[in-house]
Amino acid sequence: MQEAMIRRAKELLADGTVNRVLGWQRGEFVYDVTPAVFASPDELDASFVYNDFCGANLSKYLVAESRKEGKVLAFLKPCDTYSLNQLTAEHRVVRENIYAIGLPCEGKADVEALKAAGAAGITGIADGGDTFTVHTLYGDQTVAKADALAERCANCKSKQCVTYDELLGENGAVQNSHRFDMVEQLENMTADERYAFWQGELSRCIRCNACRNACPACTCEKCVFDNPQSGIANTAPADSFEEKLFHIIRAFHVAGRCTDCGECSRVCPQHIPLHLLNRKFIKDINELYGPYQAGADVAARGPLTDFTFEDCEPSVVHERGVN
Amino acid sequence: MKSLLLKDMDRLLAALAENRTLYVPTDGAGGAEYRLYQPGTPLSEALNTNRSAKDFFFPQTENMMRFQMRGKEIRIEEPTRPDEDFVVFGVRACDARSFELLDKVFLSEPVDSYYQNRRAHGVIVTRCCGRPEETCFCTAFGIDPTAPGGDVSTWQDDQRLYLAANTPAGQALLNGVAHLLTDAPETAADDAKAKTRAALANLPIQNLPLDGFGEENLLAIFNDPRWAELSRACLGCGTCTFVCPTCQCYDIKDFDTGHGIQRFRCWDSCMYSEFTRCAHGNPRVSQVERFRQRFMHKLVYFPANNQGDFSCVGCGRCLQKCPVSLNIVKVIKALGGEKA
Amino acid sequence: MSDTKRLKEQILAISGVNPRKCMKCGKCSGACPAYDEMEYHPHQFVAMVEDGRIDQLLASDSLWMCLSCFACVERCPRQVEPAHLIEGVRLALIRQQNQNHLHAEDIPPKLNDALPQQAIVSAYRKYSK
Amino acid sequence: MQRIGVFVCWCGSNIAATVDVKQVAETLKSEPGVVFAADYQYMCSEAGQNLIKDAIRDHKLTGVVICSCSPRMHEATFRKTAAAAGLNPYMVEIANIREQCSWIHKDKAVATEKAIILGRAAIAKVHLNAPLTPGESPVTKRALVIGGGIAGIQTALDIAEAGFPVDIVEKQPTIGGKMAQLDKTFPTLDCAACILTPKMVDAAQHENIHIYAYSEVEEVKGFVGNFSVTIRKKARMVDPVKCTGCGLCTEKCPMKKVPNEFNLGMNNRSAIYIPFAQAVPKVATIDPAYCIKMKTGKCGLCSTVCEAGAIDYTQQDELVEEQYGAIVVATGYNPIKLDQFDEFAYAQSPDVITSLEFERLTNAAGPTAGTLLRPSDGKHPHTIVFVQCVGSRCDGGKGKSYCSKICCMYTAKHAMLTREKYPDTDVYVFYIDVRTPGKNFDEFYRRAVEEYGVHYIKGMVGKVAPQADGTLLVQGSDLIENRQLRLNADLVVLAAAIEPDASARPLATKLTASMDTNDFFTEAHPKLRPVESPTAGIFLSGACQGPKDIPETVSQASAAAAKVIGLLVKDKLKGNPCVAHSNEMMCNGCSSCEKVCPYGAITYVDKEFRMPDRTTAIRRVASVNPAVCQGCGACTVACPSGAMDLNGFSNSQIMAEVDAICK
Amino acid sequence: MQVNEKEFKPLIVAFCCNWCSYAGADLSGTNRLNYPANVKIIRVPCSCRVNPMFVLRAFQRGADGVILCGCHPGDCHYTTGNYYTRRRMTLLFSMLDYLGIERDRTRVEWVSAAEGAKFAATMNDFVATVTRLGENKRLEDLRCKKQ
Repeated sequence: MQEAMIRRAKELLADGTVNRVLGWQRGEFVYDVTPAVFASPDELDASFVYNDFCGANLSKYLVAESRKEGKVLAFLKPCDTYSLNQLTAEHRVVRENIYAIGLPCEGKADVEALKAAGAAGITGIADGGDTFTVHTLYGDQTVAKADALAERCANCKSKQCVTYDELLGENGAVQNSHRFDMVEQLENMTADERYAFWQGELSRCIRCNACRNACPACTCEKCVFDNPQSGIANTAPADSFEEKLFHIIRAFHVAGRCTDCGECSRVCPQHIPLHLLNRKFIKDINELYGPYQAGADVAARGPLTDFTFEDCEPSVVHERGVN
Repeated sequence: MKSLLLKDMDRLLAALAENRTLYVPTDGAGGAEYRLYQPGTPLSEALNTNRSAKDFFFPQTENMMRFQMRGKEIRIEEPTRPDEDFVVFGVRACDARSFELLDKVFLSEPVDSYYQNRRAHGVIVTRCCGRPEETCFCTAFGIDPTAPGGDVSTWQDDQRLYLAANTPAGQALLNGVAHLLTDAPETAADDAKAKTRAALANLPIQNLPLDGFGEENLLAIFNDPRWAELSRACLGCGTCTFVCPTCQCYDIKDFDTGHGIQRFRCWDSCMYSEFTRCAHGNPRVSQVERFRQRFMHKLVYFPANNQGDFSCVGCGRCLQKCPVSLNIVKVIKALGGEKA
Repeated sequence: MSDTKRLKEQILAISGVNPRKCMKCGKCSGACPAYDEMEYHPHQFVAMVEDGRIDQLLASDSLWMCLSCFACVERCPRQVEPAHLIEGVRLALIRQQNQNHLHAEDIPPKLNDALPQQAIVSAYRKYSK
Repeated sequence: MQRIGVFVCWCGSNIAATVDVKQVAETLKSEPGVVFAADYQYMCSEAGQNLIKDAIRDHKLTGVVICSCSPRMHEATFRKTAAAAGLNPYMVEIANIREQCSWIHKDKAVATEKAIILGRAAIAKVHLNAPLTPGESPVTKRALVIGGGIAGIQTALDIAEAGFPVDIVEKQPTIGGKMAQLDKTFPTLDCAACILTPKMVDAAQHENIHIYAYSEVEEVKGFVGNFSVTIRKKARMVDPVKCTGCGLCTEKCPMKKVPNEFNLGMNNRSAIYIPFAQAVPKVATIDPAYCIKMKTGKCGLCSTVCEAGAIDYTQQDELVEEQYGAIVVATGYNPIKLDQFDEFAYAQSPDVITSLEFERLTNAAGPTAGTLLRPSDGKHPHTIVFVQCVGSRCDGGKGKSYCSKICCMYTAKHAMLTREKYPDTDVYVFYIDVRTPGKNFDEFYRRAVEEYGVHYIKGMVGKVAPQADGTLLVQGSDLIENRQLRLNADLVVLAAAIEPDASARPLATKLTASMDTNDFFTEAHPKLRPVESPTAGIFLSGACQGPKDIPETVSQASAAAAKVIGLLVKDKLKGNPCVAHSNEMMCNGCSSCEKVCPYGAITYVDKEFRMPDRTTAIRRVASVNPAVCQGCGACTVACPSGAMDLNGFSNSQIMAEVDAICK
Repeated sequence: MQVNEKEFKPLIVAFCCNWCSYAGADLSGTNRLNYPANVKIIRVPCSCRVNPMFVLRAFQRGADGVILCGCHPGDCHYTTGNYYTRRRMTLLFSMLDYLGIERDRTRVEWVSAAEGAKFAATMNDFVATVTRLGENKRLEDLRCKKQ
């Protein structure tokens, strides 16, 4: 795949379709790849990489990149194409300045999962088809790829690229995923249990803003939490209320816009399952207002900028069975 | 040097916790963290905690004072300073070194009395790394993980824990639990140290080119065009800053509680757009400048002011945590070569 | 509190009726099939309870002429429910006497073909308590 | 820092009896920013207002907090006061310590404490107030009247007479409304058609009036002075310009078995029809539900006979969009359905009829050509029972809790006319109360009793039972005689309650005009602004606002016209300055706000900005049209970055109030 | 510590839309219908002006319950505002519930300008409900507690 991508990128650079390429750059190790912009075939040859650890959602970089001179080639995974559509719908990117190449995706690996499987001191990772052979300072280890999948990929919502100018390989299909299972499990707990669960999770928050800054839906010119005029600006969880405020408001601001790409949980240094907040809103929206997938359709009206006369009352929350 | 059978570890911790608050690294849902010692909970075997040990002396938020308003009068209240003695057990050499770097900042004039107070009440027990990982590069900054420092250093082999006091405070701590410890020769931990040294020799990140970061190259590095490229992917989050043991920037904020003003300080990050914002605006307006600031500070400004000590201890947390895998090693490798 | 007042409150509590809702339209009496048998008529029941002229009511046979057909309840535009009030007066009287007139098992022998079905059902409802 | 003055009103004893006003003033005086505090008996009085004005000048106040009655009552008053003293009127905030404090609490300590907290919240808000200046918007000098009954006609005529163009939208093929169906009118007994039809013709011929008959309001956009209304002209299948109203088609139409709604279904009409002889416009209409041509494609007889060539079977509904400065609602009423009132056997016997049906039975243009005949057998009725309050003053679900107001008088009219025309009939009227306030009304009712010998019986009918001999057994109580009456009647006439027309509710939604629980339009103030809806630019005429007889309807119609004229003579309207505005530096240009704006007040522009990183960028940013924005604030919450905020109710102001209340 | 229900007076913040519910609150005052003094009303132009931030802010600052009152759906002075409120608050309340925060601390009620009695009854009922729940602990900010 990597070779095909480099080849195609060079062609598009050569024929003038694009003047730069948004992809991933090789790092110190197999897994620490970095999103990067490549302007020449030489740069591509030098460090362009595409492997199982290219999990970052590149669409957010297009907010800035698509406003620059000339067209940018962007390699996008199915997840990233949903985000691009959503950003297009919100006029956050200039779609005409993007040449999107959709990539097939069978799920990305999570290096944390490898480490959790006991691989310490990773010096190399060899792709063995269904397995990874992990070379470490303390010996080799084999881990099934399925066990190393990121959570969001294990519960993949769609392998379909929903917007692209060209596809590399076959387009996938929307998946019948179990992504709401954990949300449902939480819903079925008692309020006390839910409170204990979230208190435990959110109390770890260090307000590093990685979730927000990685989120393709959080592209505000100025976030309310950074804006002293907003009245709720803060940079530290000075009280446990602040953690909740930040995460509730953030989830609310992206409600109906979040494509469930899972970047928030991927980047959280404290491993807080933030996607469970967004998925709660997605699940509620699906159940109360009809199925909706943000980013699936550029022309769709988001559920929070829409209504029907017959919408349920907020008391529906109070009438739910489990307390 | 003292020693203790590993099976008696919990007895030792329980004894330490008797007279002082004891913090130990344990595993939890989000990874290893320093937590209040709970009898029976095993120590984490993770190389490092998610957050560094700097929190004990420089917590993320710290109350500084309160203002009370009665009608149109204002009254100021000093906060009660924490005065309990505590022990942090299991600090790695890198984090232990970070305290020395923080001391240079907070204990030089004007002394930061909040930090000083916490420092005075804390005893640090370090732990020699058993299995350093690929992200480790403390040796690049002259840190020897086999001599982890702190008030008490410890080493460990398959059977025993070896302890040696480095300071009077450390000695006092060991005296308090002397009944659990047996004497051991000074060479008792040598095997453990040798094992660690062998592992260190295989680390992929070594021999970083730090020579070029001298003060004389300040402007050349500052103006290096590669910053733009190096920082291009930076999301501007504060993860690197907040997990870093040596980042020391903070903001002071007033919070109106409804019945008074709480003045507190909290960590700030030079990666943030609001960092050091003042009346005229923000001196560093783009992410390139913010990114450059962080590394210029660690690699150039700090050593220039502190006898050449870099403000990095090579703990590797930023390598592990950066959402887009940017880190100080990539910067050093790109810019650290000898300047003309 | 006078006895009459207490009795009135008891009746209102039993029946759940608010006689003040009555606008004296007389539709209840206009609909009542037992009107001619009564000395006091449904709309008067309501007024008499409200006025506290309950002794008069208790002494009258009219009380027992109501068939509990609930035509008045159905027709009343103000939902005053005179039949429920009448029932309340009857119960108050029975309670005053501190006993039931009849036991449920005493009723079957007393039945005859001329009794309206509604009256029988009503009797069961009342006396089987 | 603001210099704030606090003014605590006693409202006589309304506030002062429950709230320690001195303590409120004293306590609030020590709040930060407060430089003056006073209490006074009636702040809204001239002396009270002078107190405020003097304080504003003497203490150089920049903000004013009035602790008084609801801002819905006197906010406007105090804003004017401030303006008179040179302070921007939007620097005034009201703490509602009457309706929301002194009137609901009994304990003085509790009420005083609450009043102080409400005062603090207002002070906290004023600290963040900024002077606002209202924008101006032009007025479209044209009015729309919805409904072409006597109310709509009168309103339209009055407005037209003042020189402003008016359009009438009437959903029926003709204007005229209910009054056209009436025979005589009380209390003068003049013929309804005789006084109505000239007005209909006036309306049709007036140069300033345009009638959209057989049309409905489809959509309303805009705001006071600038409404844009889409009108659906329903397809008549007849070209109204070509049709001469000769009526030949209606005679030749082979489909003659269509229930005639004008006569309440008591006789039939043809599928192509003109509702009645004096219809305006006098244009035929094809009823597509019955027309053989429309249903089967065969026939076309009307088209053949029409010499004007006016028939057009291909005609489609047409949508026209018109601009108006004001809209008058005159949608009228209908009698309620009586199917649920089994006791009166309305559904069982054709000889139990409603009063409106009675009107048609006595009208010369009605199904019996004006001779009163029983619907069942066409015989002359000898005993007629009128029942009042059928479904009116009815607490349960079947009827309406209100008094329908007009029934007492028209029943007296019916009884009187019957006795006059047919002296051999016995006429009984069962009533609960006879309500006849009004000029010459009670005299009219007494004449029915005294001169015409109508039997008025105080009591209600309990049951009407059709008998085998064709009569109706009416059983009711005579409360005064304390007896139960049983009458054998030939005809029973029910005075059915009246209710707002069914089209009113959806119309109210389109107009954003509020309604009460009975679907009558709500007036802006029940006493002082009775012909205006709370929604600016919407006016109320006739029975859509509440049950009304003709004189009252006409008065209100003219009153509404006067209000409309008062609006249309203005060239510009001062807007509400409490509108949304976008902080362009924070705007993402994401369109969320635009999507939730009910007024289309938000547009987007690409603008060049100097960005914080000192580069220049072209960004798409929201721009609010202050003349169109009504200040609801929906956009402010839709905006994730908080770029959209609302003047007068800003995020920071509301949060300051929250903080002050929760202290 | 046991919370004495009789002693505990919950603080309720009620956001009322200017056109219906605020007028309804005024009407309940005009009709002298009582409800507890610990209900404090904040006037907003429309229920759709209420940002979830305000709701959380109230809890942070010490409110024990937050209620939004607006025009009945279909009656919004601004045509559609309360339809957005309905969706927004449904989702917000659901999220609070999901986080284990007592769902009975939040409520939306439609109160027209004519429903003074409903306003008073709603407030009485809401105060009773929140009183039973006791002090807001799960969405409190310790810094804002009175000391």
